[in-house]
Amino acid sequence: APLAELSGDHDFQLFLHKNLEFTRKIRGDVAALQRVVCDTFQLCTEEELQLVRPDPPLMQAPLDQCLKRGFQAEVCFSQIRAGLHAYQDSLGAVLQLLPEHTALVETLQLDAANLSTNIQQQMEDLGLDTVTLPAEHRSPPPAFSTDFQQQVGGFFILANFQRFLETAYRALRHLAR
Amino acid sequence: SQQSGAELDCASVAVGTPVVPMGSAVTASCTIRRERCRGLEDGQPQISWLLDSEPMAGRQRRGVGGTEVSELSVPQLNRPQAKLWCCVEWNGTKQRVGMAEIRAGYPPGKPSNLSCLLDLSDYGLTCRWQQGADGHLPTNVMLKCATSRSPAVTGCTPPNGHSQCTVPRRLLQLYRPMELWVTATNALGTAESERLRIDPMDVAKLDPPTLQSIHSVPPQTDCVTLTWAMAPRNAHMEQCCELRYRAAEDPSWDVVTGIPGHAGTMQHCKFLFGMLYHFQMRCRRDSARGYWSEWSVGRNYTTHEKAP
Amino acid sequence: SQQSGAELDCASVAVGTPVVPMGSAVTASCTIRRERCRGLEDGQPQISWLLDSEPMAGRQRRGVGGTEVSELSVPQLNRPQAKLWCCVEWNGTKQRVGMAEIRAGYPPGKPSNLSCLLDLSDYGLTCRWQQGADGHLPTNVMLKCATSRSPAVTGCTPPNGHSQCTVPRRLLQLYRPMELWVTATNALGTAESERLRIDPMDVAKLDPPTLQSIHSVPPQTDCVTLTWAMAPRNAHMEQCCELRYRAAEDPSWDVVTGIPGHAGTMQHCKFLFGMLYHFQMRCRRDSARGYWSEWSVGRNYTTHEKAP
Repeated sequence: APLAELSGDHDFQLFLHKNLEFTRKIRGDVAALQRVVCDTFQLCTEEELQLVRPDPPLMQAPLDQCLKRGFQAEVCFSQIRAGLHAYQDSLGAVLQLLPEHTALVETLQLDAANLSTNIQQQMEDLGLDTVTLPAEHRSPPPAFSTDFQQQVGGFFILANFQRFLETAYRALRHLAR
Repeated sequence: SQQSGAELDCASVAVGTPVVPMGSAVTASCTIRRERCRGLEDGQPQISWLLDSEPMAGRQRRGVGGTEVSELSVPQLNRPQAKLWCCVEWNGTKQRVGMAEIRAGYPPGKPSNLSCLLDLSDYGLTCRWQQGADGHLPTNVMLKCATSRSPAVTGCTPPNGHSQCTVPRRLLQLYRPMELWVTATNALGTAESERLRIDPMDVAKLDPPTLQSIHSVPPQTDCVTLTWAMAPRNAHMEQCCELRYRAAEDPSWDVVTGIPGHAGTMQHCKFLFGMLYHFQMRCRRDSARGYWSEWSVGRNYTTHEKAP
Repeated sequence: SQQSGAELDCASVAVGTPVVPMGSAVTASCTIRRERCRGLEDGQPQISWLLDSEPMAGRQRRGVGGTEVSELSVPQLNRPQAKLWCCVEWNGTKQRVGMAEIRAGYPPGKPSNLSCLLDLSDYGLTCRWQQGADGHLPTNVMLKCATSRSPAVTGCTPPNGHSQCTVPRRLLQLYRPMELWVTATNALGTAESERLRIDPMDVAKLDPPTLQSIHSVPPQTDCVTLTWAMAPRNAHMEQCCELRYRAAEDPSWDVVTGIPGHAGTMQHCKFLFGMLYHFQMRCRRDSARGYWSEWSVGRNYTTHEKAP
């Protein structure tokens, strides 16, 4: 749907306003977990880990459709939902890495699921095409052969998720009045 | 009628309906199988009844297969709970040979005043309500909740006798309207409260801000600048805040409303010179449906003396 | 040596022994497989080390199969826990490519002062002890218990950092001697406490008796008769009790010992006339190895005036 039409819709603006806040909350929780990984494993900046960056990258969650000028809300939202769905699964690796922070990681997974559902329901309200993502048979989190690999893997999952959320946030803000 | 004794027993008591509206009649029958009652073989058993400890007379007749049957009708059961004892005379004593529990009460009253609050420490949604009139019967009370699009109804069960319970985070959908209502069910019926339609985030209880600094601006005016920090746990939320202040001896507070939380600083004037003032601030979600946070920790400041 | 990196990684760090006595040397080696490190293909990698954040230099040499190896020796590890980072210079930055955790500490100290108490509410045996010197290493502490005849060793594990835990009733053998001891195990060794040999019932914590009546016997003498009831929960146990009394203003107590619990009554003399006295009683198992119950609820009594 052309952006012009959407941006005037009151419900859509309320949806954007609420889910911008929700995304800020999720980003805050991801940042908290990144601080835990830094404090616990001394893994703090990407610049120092270029040679051990997982290859292929752990997470395939492209948001290219949301970066285009005048992007299609429908396509961008679908990419955001697919990414949230994938991160829900890969956060399982962070669960194994940080057992004492299970509550916070599980909250993140719940929030990612809620945000995806909120976007899906809003798309349905707007009459946009939506895909119902499989809730039951989830893909298992990535596995690692050494503690160090697991720590680095956890570090990059959180770093990539934070970057993913920043892009998604900018896309939602672009649509908000 | 509800058979309330195994067929092989000495006696079995059957009650019309074990739970009746208060003051209604209760009918029951007691069937004696003489051959199953040890020591009762010969002669015709004299059947009598006890309502708890109150003797009652039934109409006795011969039943099928050599049994004796007594029919009892209690015109008005006026107590919530009673035991109907079937007795038989034996060796000059009244032997209790069968029993049935009967209850009387009312359908549950309608629960009301449902309100909910989201606790940001665990994102549990705690709801409270006022219980309806007591039905004097075992009553199942449940808080039910459903997200807008999914048919699944979940919720929570209050601990016995309490009128509140907490829906855990995993059953909530944040930032979308949900429906919540209370149901009370007993043997005589079900009652439902009004439905509350809220986004859990709109009823979040916020942590108070922290007043950081207060000083005059600039020294000659009657104005003061305050700075504050939002509570980390709700820093991602847009909030509107209120400032209250009062001179030390003055019992009443002045209140400044509509302060945008994220500004982090404000200026306010018309303060008296050389006066000690107490300051406190509180915030809530700018959707104005949520709860005010507690007042922040107080902070004092003495305005400067008037320049000569 | 303990391989701590998969063979397919850009780097793998191997440590002699990951846990050493405090102040001992630690040796490690880092093997770089250039082809596995994205973007490191050309030139010889410069390997360096970080002990947590402290730079350290290793001896670098060519390894088998085109790998580069750096050997590091930390002469004295004086901190309980550290991360050994293997780094490689790349594009003017120090890249972390491998890590191994190393620890230094002591064998666990010997736990001491083991004592146990049987709680009559659930017949759980709660034991407390004093932890030995801290070994600065992850330590597994367990209370072990064995009944005299059976080889099976059971017990309980204290919650993290606590020095007490409760052996549940189902693992106890009442009225028979059992052996209890504490073990502490870490990577550098194991320590065991002295063995406590007790019958759980001998260390039961009794409920206090209830003083029922106090009165003069007969009016002219300076004697008083007391009656009491044993606590229901330990009424089946033979107990010996103590009575203490003091005049209202007098801070110090007089104590009467060796009172047979089940007597239920006793007489005691040499009380002053017309004086208000406070009385309390406590009991313990007559095997005298158990714990005194709390003092009973106090009871007051004013002795009669001296006859004129």
